[in-house]
Amino acid sequence: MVKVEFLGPIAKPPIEIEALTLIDVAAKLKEDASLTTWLDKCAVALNDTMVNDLSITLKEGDKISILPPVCGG
Amino acid sequence: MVKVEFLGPIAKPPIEIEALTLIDVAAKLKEDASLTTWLDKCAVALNDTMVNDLSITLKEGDKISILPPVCGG
Amino acid sequence: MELYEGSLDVKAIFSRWLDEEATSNYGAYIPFVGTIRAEDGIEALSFDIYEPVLLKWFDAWQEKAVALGAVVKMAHSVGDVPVHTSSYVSAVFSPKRRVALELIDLFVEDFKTNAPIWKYDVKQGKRIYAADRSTPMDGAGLLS
Amino acid sequence: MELYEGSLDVKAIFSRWLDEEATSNYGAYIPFVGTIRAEDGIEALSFDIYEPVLLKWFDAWQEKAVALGAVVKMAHSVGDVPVHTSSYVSAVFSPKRRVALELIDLFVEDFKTNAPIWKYDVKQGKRIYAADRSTPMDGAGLLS
Repeated sequence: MVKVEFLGPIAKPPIEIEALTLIDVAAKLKEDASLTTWLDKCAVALNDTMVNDLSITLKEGDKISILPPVCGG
Repeated sequence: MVKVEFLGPIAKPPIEIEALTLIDVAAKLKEDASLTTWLDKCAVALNDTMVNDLSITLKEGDKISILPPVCGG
Repeated sequence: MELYEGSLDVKAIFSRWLDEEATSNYGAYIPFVGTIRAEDGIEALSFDIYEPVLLKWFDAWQEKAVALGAVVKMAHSVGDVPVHTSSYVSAVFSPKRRVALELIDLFVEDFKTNAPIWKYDVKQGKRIYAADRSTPMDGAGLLS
Repeated sequence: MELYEGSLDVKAIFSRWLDEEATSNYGAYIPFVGTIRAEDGIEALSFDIYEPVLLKWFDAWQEKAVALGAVVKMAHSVGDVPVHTSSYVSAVFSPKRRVALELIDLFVEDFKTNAPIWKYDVKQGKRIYAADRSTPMDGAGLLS
Protein backbone atom coordinates (compact mmCIF):
# COMPACT_ATOMS: atom_id res chain seq x y z
CA MET A 1 0.00 0.00 0.00
CA VAL A 2 1.13 3.54 -0.72
CA LYS A 3 -0.36 6.70 0.72
CA VAL A 4 -1.55 9.53 -1.54
CA GLU A 5 -2.06 12.97 0.01
CA PHE A 6 -3.67 15.97 -1.63
CA LEU A 7 -2.18 19.32 -0.71
CA GLY A 8 -3.49 22.87 -0.41
CA PRO A 9 -6.81 23.70 -2.06
CA ILE A 10 -7.63 20.18 -3.25
CA ALA A 11 -9.06 19.70 0.24
CA LYS A 12 -9.39 15.92 0.03
CA PRO A 13 -8.33 13.49 2.76
CA PRO A 14 -5.38 11.16 2.07
CA ILE A 15 -6.04 7.71 0.59
CA GLU A 16 -4.16 4.40 0.65
CA ILE A 17 -3.96 2.39 -2.56
CA GLU A 18 -2.12 -0.56 -4.09
CA ALA A 19 0.37 0.65 -6.72
CA LEU A 20 3.65 -0.64 -8.18
CA THR A 21 4.49 2.54 -10.09
CA LEU A 22 3.11 6.04 -10.55
CA ILE A 23 1.34 4.72 -13.65
CA ASP A 24 -0.88 2.71 -11.26
CA VAL A 25 -1.39 5.79 -9.11
CA ALA A 26 -2.41 7.86 -12.14
CA ALA A 27 -4.91 5.18 -13.22
CA LYS A 28 -6.45 5.07 -9.75
CA LEU A 29 -6.72 8.84 -9.37
CA LYS A 30 -8.33 9.22 -12.79
CA GLU A 31 -11.26 7.13 -11.51
CA ASP A 32 -12.04 9.92 -9.01
CA ALA A 33 -14.25 12.55 -10.67
CA SER A 34 -13.37 15.13 -8.01
CA LEU A 35 -9.77 15.11 -9.26
CA THR A 36 -10.53 15.57 -12.96
CA THR A 37 -9.89 19.31 -12.98
CA TRP A 38 -6.76 18.99 -10.83
CA LEU A 39 -4.55 16.24 -12.28
CA ASP A 40 -3.28 18.04 -15.38
CA LYS A 41 -2.19 21.01 -13.26
CA CYS A 42 -0.66 19.09 -10.36
CA ALA A 43 2.97 18.18 -9.73
CA VAL A 44 3.98 15.10 -7.75
CA ALA A 45 6.36 14.41 -4.87
CA LEU A 46 7.45 10.93 -3.77
CA ASN A 47 8.49 10.85 -0.12
CA ASP A 48 8.81 14.66 -0.28
CA THR A 49 11.07 14.74 -3.35
CA MET A 50 9.61 16.18 -6.56
CA VAL A 51 9.44 13.53 -9.31
CA ASN A 52 9.08 13.66 -13.06
CA ASP A 53 9.08 9.99 -14.08
CA LEU A 54 6.01 7.75 -14.07
CA SER A 55 7.99 4.51 -14.16
CA ILE A 56 9.60 4.83 -10.70
CA THR A 57 9.00 1.63 -8.71
CA LEU A 58 7.05 2.24 -5.51
CA LYS A 59 7.52 0.36 -2.25
CA GLU A 60 5.28 -0.37 0.73
CA GLY A 61 4.63 2.77 2.78
CA ASP A 62 5.72 5.30 0.14
CA LYS A 63 4.08 8.72 0.40
CA ILE A 64 2.91 10.38 -2.78
CA SER A 65 1.94 14.06 -2.58
CA ILE A 66 -0.21 15.82 -5.15
CA LEU A 67 0.73 19.52 -5.40
CA PRO A 68 -1.72 21.89 -7.12
CA PRO A 69 -0.66 25.25 -8.70
CA VAL A 70 1.24 27.43 -6.25
CA CYS A 71 1.42 31.13 -5.45
CA GLY A 72 3.71 32.04 -2.59
CA GLY A 73 4.77 35.54 -1.66
CA MET B 1 34.43 85.00 -17.07
CA VAL B 2 33.29 81.46 -16.29
CA LYS B 3 34.34 79.37 -13.33
CA VAL B 4 35.78 75.88 -13.79
CA GLU B 5 35.85 73.55 -10.79
CA PHE B 6 37.60 70.21 -10.55
CA LEU B 7 35.79 67.57 -8.52
CA GLY B 8 36.87 64.62 -6.39
CA PRO B 9 40.39 63.28 -6.83
CA ILE B 10 41.58 65.91 -9.32
CA ALA B 11 42.36 67.99 -6.21
CA LYS B 12 42.90 71.26 -8.05
CA PRO B 13 41.46 74.63 -6.98
CA PRO B 14 38.81 76.24 -9.20
CA ILE B 15 39.90 78.67 -11.91
CA GLU B 16 38.20 81.57 -13.73
CA ILE B 17 38.67 81.89 -17.46
CA GLU B 18 37.30 83.74 -20.48
CA ALA B 19 35.30 81.35 -22.68
CA LEU B 20 32.42 81.69 -25.16
CA THR B 21 31.81 77.95 -25.54
CA LEU B 22 33.07 74.68 -24.09
CA ILE B 23 35.46 74.55 -27.06
CA ASP B 24 37.28 77.50 -25.49
CA VAL B 25 37.25 75.77 -22.11
CA ALA B 26 38.72 72.61 -23.62
CA ALA B 27 41.49 74.61 -25.32
CA LYS B 28 42.36 76.37 -22.07
CA LEU B 29 42.38 73.18 -19.97
CA LYS B 30 44.58 71.36 -22.48
CA GLU B 31 47.30 73.92 -21.74
CA ASP B 32 47.48 72.60 -18.16
CA ALA B 33 49.83 69.61 -18.00
CA SER B 34 48.37 68.49 -14.67
CA LEU B 35 45.06 67.77 -16.45
CA THR B 36 46.47 65.71 -19.33
CA THR B 37 45.67 62.36 -17.76
CA TRP B 38 42.22 63.48 -16.64
CA LEU B 39 40.45 65.16 -19.55
CA ASP B 40 39.70 62.11 -21.68
CA LYS B 41 38.09 60.37 -18.67
CA CYS B 42 36.14 63.33 -17.31
CA ALA B 43 32.50 64.27 -17.86
CA VAL B 44 31.29 67.88 -17.72
CA ALA B 45 28.45 69.69 -15.98
CA LEU B 46 27.33 73.23 -16.80
CA ASN B 47 25.62 74.91 -13.85
CA ASP B 48 25.16 71.43 -12.31
CA THR B 49 23.52 69.87 -15.37
CA MET B 50 25.48 67.21 -17.24
CA VAL B 51 26.27 68.31 -20.80
CA ASN B 52 27.34 66.53 -23.96
CA ASP B 53 27.69 69.32 -26.50
CA LEU B 54 30.82 71.45 -26.94
CA SER B 55 29.02 74.21 -28.86
CA ILE B 56 26.79 75.43 -26.01
CA THR B 57 27.16 79.20 -25.62
CA LEU B 58 28.43 80.21 -22.18
CA LYS B 59 27.45 83.33 -20.28
CA GLU B 60 29.13 85.42 -17.60
CA GLY B 61 29.25 83.58 -14.27
CA ASP B 62 28.56 80.09 -15.62
CA LYS B 63 29.94 77.26 -13.53
CA ILE B 64 31.62 74.36 -15.32
CA SER B 65 32.36 71.22 -13.31
CA ILE B 66 34.88 68.59 -14.35
CA LEU B 67 33.82 65.14 -13.07
CA PRO B 68 36.44 62.37 -13.03
CA PRO B 69 35.55 58.62 -13.08
CA VAL B 70 33.11 57.70 -10.31
CA CYS B 71 32.59 54.77 -7.99
CA GLY B 72 29.76 55.14 -5.52
CA GLY B 73 28.41 52.38 -3.33
CA MET C 1 14.23 29.15 6.20
CA GLU C 2 11.76 30.54 8.70
CA LEU C 3 7.98 30.06 8.84
CA TYR C 4 5.73 32.18 11.05
CA GLU C 5 2.03 32.17 11.92
CA GLY C 6 0.54 35.39 10.51
CA SER C 7 2.32 38.59 9.42
CA LEU C 8 6.12 38.80 9.43
CA ASP C 9 8.02 41.19 11.67
CA VAL C 10 9.94 42.52 8.70
CA LYS C 11 12.16 44.94 10.60
CA ALA C 12 13.26 42.27 13.07
CA ILE C 13 13.99 39.77 10.30
CA PHE C 14 15.92 42.31 8.19
CA SER C 15 17.98 43.37 11.21
CA ARG C 16 18.71 39.86 12.44
CA TRP C 17 19.87 38.73 8.99
CA LEU C 18 22.10 41.82 8.78
CA ASP C 19 23.60 40.94 12.17
CA GLU C 20 24.05 37.27 11.22
CA GLU C 21 26.27 38.28 8.28
CA ALA C 22 27.84 41.35 9.92
CA THR C 23 31.38 39.99 9.64
CA SER C 24 30.94 37.58 6.71
CA ASN C 25 32.51 40.17 4.39
CA TYR C 26 29.60 40.29 1.93
CA GLY C 27 29.47 43.55 -0.03
CA ALA C 28 25.84 43.32 -1.13
CA TYR C 29 22.68 42.46 0.82
CA ILE C 30 19.43 42.50 -1.15
CA PRO C 31 16.21 41.62 0.65
CA PHE C 32 12.89 41.29 -1.18
CA VAL C 33 9.88 42.17 0.99
CA GLY C 34 6.43 41.07 -0.20
CA THR C 35 3.49 42.95 1.28
CA ILE C 36 -0.23 42.21 0.89
CA ARG C 37 -1.87 44.80 -1.35
CA ALA C 38 -5.39 46.02 -0.67
CA GLU C 39 -7.26 45.03 -3.84
CA ASP C 40 -10.47 43.29 -4.91
CA GLY C 41 -11.97 43.91 -1.49
CA ILE C 42 -9.78 41.37 0.31
CA GLU C 43 -9.21 41.60 4.06
CA ALA C 44 -6.17 39.36 4.04
CA LEU C 45 -4.38 36.66 2.11
CA SER C 46 -3.97 33.24 3.66
CA PHE C 47 -1.27 30.65 2.98
CA ASP C 48 -0.88 26.87 3.20
CA ILE C 49 2.66 25.53 3.02
CA TYR C 50 3.96 22.01 2.50
CA GLU C 51 7.07 22.34 4.58
CA PRO C 52 9.04 19.16 3.67
CA VAL C 53 9.15 20.05 -0.04
CA LEU C 54 9.71 23.75 0.71
CA LEU C 55 12.78 22.88 2.78
CA LYS C 56 14.22 20.77 -0.04
CA TRP C 57 13.52 23.54 -2.54
CA PHE C 58 15.27 26.03 -0.27
CA ASP C 59 18.25 23.74 0.39
CA ALA C 60 18.77 23.31 -3.36
CA TRP C 61 18.85 27.13 -3.73
CA GLN C 62 21.26 27.46 -0.84
CA GLU C 63 23.60 25.05 -2.65
CA LYS C 64 23.40 27.14 -5.83
CA ALA C 65 24.04 30.32 -3.84
CA VAL C 66 27.03 28.87 -1.98
CA ALA C 67 28.53 27.76 -5.31
CA LEU C 68 28.45 31.46 -6.29
CA GLY C 69 30.02 32.55 -2.98
CA ALA C 70 26.63 33.85 -1.82
CA VAL C 71 23.95 32.89 0.71
CA VAL C 72 20.14 33.05 0.56
CA LYS C 73 17.62 33.50 3.36
CA MET C 74 13.86 33.30 3.44
CA ALA C 75 10.91 33.83 5.77
CA HIS C 76 7.24 33.21 4.98
CA SER C 77 3.89 33.40 6.72
CA VAL C 78 1.46 30.54 7.30
CA GLY C 79 -2.24 31.32 7.73
CA ASP C 80 -3.86 34.75 7.47
CA VAL C 81 -1.88 37.91 6.67
CA PRO C 82 -3.88 41.19 6.68
CA VAL C 83 -3.50 43.77 3.90
CA HIS C 84 -0.57 46.21 4.26
CA THR C 85 1.41 43.64 6.28
CA SER C 86 4.09 41.32 4.90
CA SER C 87 4.00 37.58 4.21
CA TYR C 88 7.34 37.02 2.49
CA VAL C 89 10.93 38.15 2.88
CA SER C 90 13.81 36.60 1.01
CA ALA C 91 17.35 37.85 0.69
CA VAL C 92 20.70 37.33 -0.95
CA PHE C 93 24.08 38.19 0.52
CA SER C 94 27.03 38.15 -1.87
CA PRO C 95 30.54 39.56 -2.09
CA LYS C 96 29.66 41.29 -5.38
CA ARG C 97 26.62 43.24 -6.54
CA ARG C 98 26.12 41.56 -9.96
CA VAL C 99 25.82 38.11 -8.38
CA ALA C 100 23.42 39.49 -5.76
CA LEU C 101 21.21 41.34 -8.27
CA GLU C 102 20.98 38.34 -10.59
CA LEU C 103 20.46 35.81 -7.79
CA ILE C 104 17.65 37.70 -6.02
CA ASP C 105 15.75 37.88 -9.33
CA LEU C 106 16.15 34.15 -10.09
CA PHE C 107 15.46 33.15 -6.48
CA VAL C 108 12.24 35.20 -6.20
CA GLU C 109 10.97 34.11 -9.62
CA ASP C 110 11.63 30.42 -8.95
CA PHE C 111 10.00 30.85 -5.56
CA LYS C 112 6.83 32.06 -7.30
CA THR C 113 6.81 28.99 -9.57
CA ASN C 114 8.13 26.18 -7.43
CA ALA C 115 7.77 26.87 -3.71
CA PRO C 116 4.91 24.63 -2.44
CA ILE C 117 2.75 27.44 -1.05
CA TRP C 118 -0.94 27.96 -1.75
CA LYS C 119 -2.58 31.35 -1.58
CA TYR C 120 -6.17 32.19 -0.68
CA ASP C 121 -8.04 35.49 -0.73
CA VAL C 122 -9.83 36.18 2.53
CA LYS C 123 -13.16 37.93 1.95
CA GLN C 124 -15.80 38.28 4.66
CA GLY C 125 -13.88 35.73 6.65
CA LYS C 126 -13.96 33.14 3.82
CA ARG C 127 -10.86 31.58 2.26
CA ILE C 128 -10.98 31.45 -1.56
CA TYR C 129 -8.15 29.70 -3.46
CA ALA C 130 -6.33 32.21 -5.72
CA ALA C 131 -6.57 29.85 -8.71
CA ASP C 132 -6.16 32.57 -11.35
CA ARG C 133 -2.86 33.79 -9.84
CA SER C 134 -1.42 30.32 -9.21
CA THR C 135 1.16 28.57 -11.38
CA PRO C 136 1.52 24.81 -12.00
CA MET C 137 4.87 23.65 -10.61
CA ASP C 138 7.63 22.28 -12.86
CA GLY C 139 6.56 18.76 -13.88
CA ALA C 140 2.84 19.41 -13.41
CA GLY C 141 0.51 17.06 -15.28
CA LEU C 142 2.61 13.95 -14.62
CA LEU C 143 -0.43 11.91 -13.56
CA SER C 144 -2.88 13.25 -16.17
CA MET D 1 17.94 61.22 -1.15
CA GLU D 2 19.82 61.21 2.14
CA LEU D 3 23.52 61.88 2.76
CA TYR D 4 25.22 61.09 6.06
CA GLU D 5 28.68 61.67 7.52
CA GLY D 6 30.26 58.23 8.03
CA SER D 7 28.57 54.80 8.19
CA LEU D 8 24.84 54.44 7.56
CA ASP D 9 22.44 53.25 10.25
CA VAL D 10 21.06 50.64 7.86
CA LYS D 11 18.42 49.21 10.20
CA ALA D 12 16.98 52.66 10.94
CA ILE D 13 16.91 53.60 7.25
CA PHE D 14 15.30 50.30 6.20
CA SER D 15 12.66 50.63 8.92
CA ARG D 16 11.87 54.28 8.29
CA TRP D 17 11.44 53.68 4.54
CA LEU D 18 9.15 50.72 5.33
CA ASP D 19 7.08 52.96 7.60
CA GLU D 20 6.98 55.79 5.03
CA GLU D 21 5.32 53.47 2.51
CA ALA D 22 3.32 51.39 5.01
CA THR D 23 -0.03 52.31 3.49
CA SER D 24 1.07 53.17 -0.07
CA ASN D 25 -0.15 49.74 -1.23
CA TYR D 26 3.15 48.66 -2.76
CA GLY D 27 3.51 44.87 -2.99
CA ALA D 28 7.29 44.74 -3.35
CA TYR D 29 10.06 46.53 -1.44
CA ILE D 30 13.63 45.76 -2.52
CA PRO D 31 16.49 47.49 -0.73
CA PHE D 32 20.09 47.12 -1.84
CA VAL D 33 22.59 47.46 1.01
CA GLY D 34 26.25 48.06 0.12
CA THR D 35 28.78 47.19 2.83
CA ILE D 36 32.53 47.85 2.86
CA ARG D 37 34.44 44.60 2.39
CA ALA D 38 37.70 43.98 4.18
CA GLU D 39 40.17 43.51 1.33
CA ASP D 40 43.61 44.72 0.22
CA GLY D 41 44.41 45.78 3.76
CA ILE D 42 42.04 48.76 3.78
CA GLU D 43 40.76 50.21 7.04
CA ALA D 44 37.87 52.07 5.45
CA LEU D 45 36.61 53.52 2.20
CA SER D 46 36.08 57.25 1.94
CA PHE D 47 33.68 59.13 -0.34
CA ASP D 48 33.45 62.57 -1.93
CA ILE D 49 30.06 63.53 -3.34
CA TYR D 50 29.06 66.37 -5.64
CA GLU D 51 25.59 66.89 -4.27
CA PRO D 52 23.98 69.21 -6.88
CA VAL D 53 24.52 66.73 -9.73
CA LEU D 54 23.66 63.75 -7.50
CA LEU D 55 20.29 65.32 -6.68
CA LYS D 56 19.52 65.87 -10.38
CA TRP D 57 20.55 62.30 -11.17
CA PHE D 58 18.29 61.03 -8.38
CA ASP D 59 15.34 63.22 -9.41
CA ALA D 60 15.57 61.89 -12.97
CA TRP D 61 15.38 58.32 -11.59
CA GLN D 62 12.45 59.22 -9.37
CA GLU D 63 10.60 60.44 -12.48
CA LYS D 64 11.32 57.16 -14.27
CA ALA D 65 10.17 55.19 -11.22
CA VAL D 66 6.95 57.18 -10.81
CA ALA D 67 6.16 56.62 -14.51
CA LEU D 68 6.25 52.87 -13.69
CA GLY D 69 4.05 53.32 -10.62
CA ALA D 70 7.08 52.84 -8.37
CA VAL D 71 9.26 54.95 -6.09
CA VAL D 72 13.03 54.92 -5.43
CA LYS D 73 14.95 55.90 -2.31
CA MET D 74 18.63 56.29 -1.62
CA ALA D 75 21.05 57.00 1.22
CA HIS D 76 24.85 57.36 0.94
CA SER D 77 27.78 58.13 3.19
CA VAL D 78 30.18 61.06 2.86
CA GLY D 79 33.70 60.72 4.28
CA ASP D 80 35.18 57.62 5.91
CA VAL D 81 33.24 54.35 6.27
CA PRO D 82 35.05 51.53 8.15
CA VAL D 83 35.09 47.96 6.81
CA HIS D 84 32.04 45.81 7.66
CA THR D 85 29.83 48.92 7.89
CA SER D 86 27.57 50.26 5.13
CA SER D 87 27.97 53.28 2.86
CA TYR D 88 25.03 52.84 0.48
CA VAL D 89 21.39 51.84 0.65
CA SER D 90 19.00 52.26 -2.24
CA ALA D 91 15.51 50.84 -2.61
CA VAL D 92 12.57 50.40 -4.92
CA PHE D 93 8.93 50.14 -3.88
CA SER D 94 6.50 48.98 -6.55
CA PRO D 95 3.03 47.44 -6.77
CA LYS D 96 4.44 44.46 -8.70
CA ARG D 97 7.54 42.34 -8.26
CA ARG D 98 8.76 42.33 -11.90
CA VAL D 99 8.92 46.12 -12.02
CA ALA D 100 10.71 46.18 -8.65
CA LEU D 101 13.27 43.49 -9.59
CA GLU D 102 14.08 45.14 -12.92
CA LEU D 103 14.17 48.67 -11.53
CA ILE D 104 16.50 47.92 -8.59
CA ASP D 105 18.98 46.36 -11.04
CA LEU D 106 18.91 49.32 -13.46
CA PHE D 107 18.95 51.87 -10.62
CA VAL D 108 21.96 50.32 -8.86
CA GLU D 109 23.91 49.80 -12.09
CA ASP D 110 23.29 53.36 -13.29
CA PHE D 111 24.23 54.59 -9.82
CA LYS D 112 27.61 52.86 -10.19
CA THR D 113 28.20 54.56 -13.55
CA ASN D 114 26.64 57.99 -13.21
CA ALA D 115 26.27 59.06 -9.59
CA PRO D 116 28.93 61.75 -8.96
CA ILE D 117 30.65 59.98 -6.07
CA TRP D 118 34.38 59.36 -5.75
CA LYS D 119 35.81 56.50 -3.75
CA TYR D 120 39.11 56.32 -1.91
CA ASP D 121 40.78 53.44 -0.12
CA VAL D 122 41.91 54.39 3.38
CA LYS D 123 45.20 52.70 4.30
CA GLN D 124 47.25 53.73 7.30
CA GLY D 125 45.13 56.83 7.52
CA LYS D 126 45.86 57.85 3.90
CA ARG D 127 43.19 58.40 1.26
CA ILE D 128 44.03 56.77 -2.11
CA TYR D 129 41.68 57.36 -5.09
CA ALA D 130 40.22 54.03 -6.26
CA ALA D 131 41.12 54.77 -9.90
CA ASP D 132 41.08 51.14 -11.04
CA ARG D 133 37.52 50.59 -9.80
CA SER D 134 36.14 53.90 -11.07
CA THR D 135 34.11 54.38 -14.25
CA PRO D 136 34.04 57.41 -16.56
CA MET D 137 30.54 58.92 -16.51
CA ASP D 138 28.32 59.00 -19.61
CA GLY D 139 29.74 61.71 -21.90
CA ALA D 140 33.26 61.52 -20.49
CA GLY D 141 36.02 62.87 -22.74
CA LEU D 142 33.97 65.84 -23.99
CA LEU D 143 36.85 68.25 -23.40
CA SER D 144 39.67 65.99 -24.63
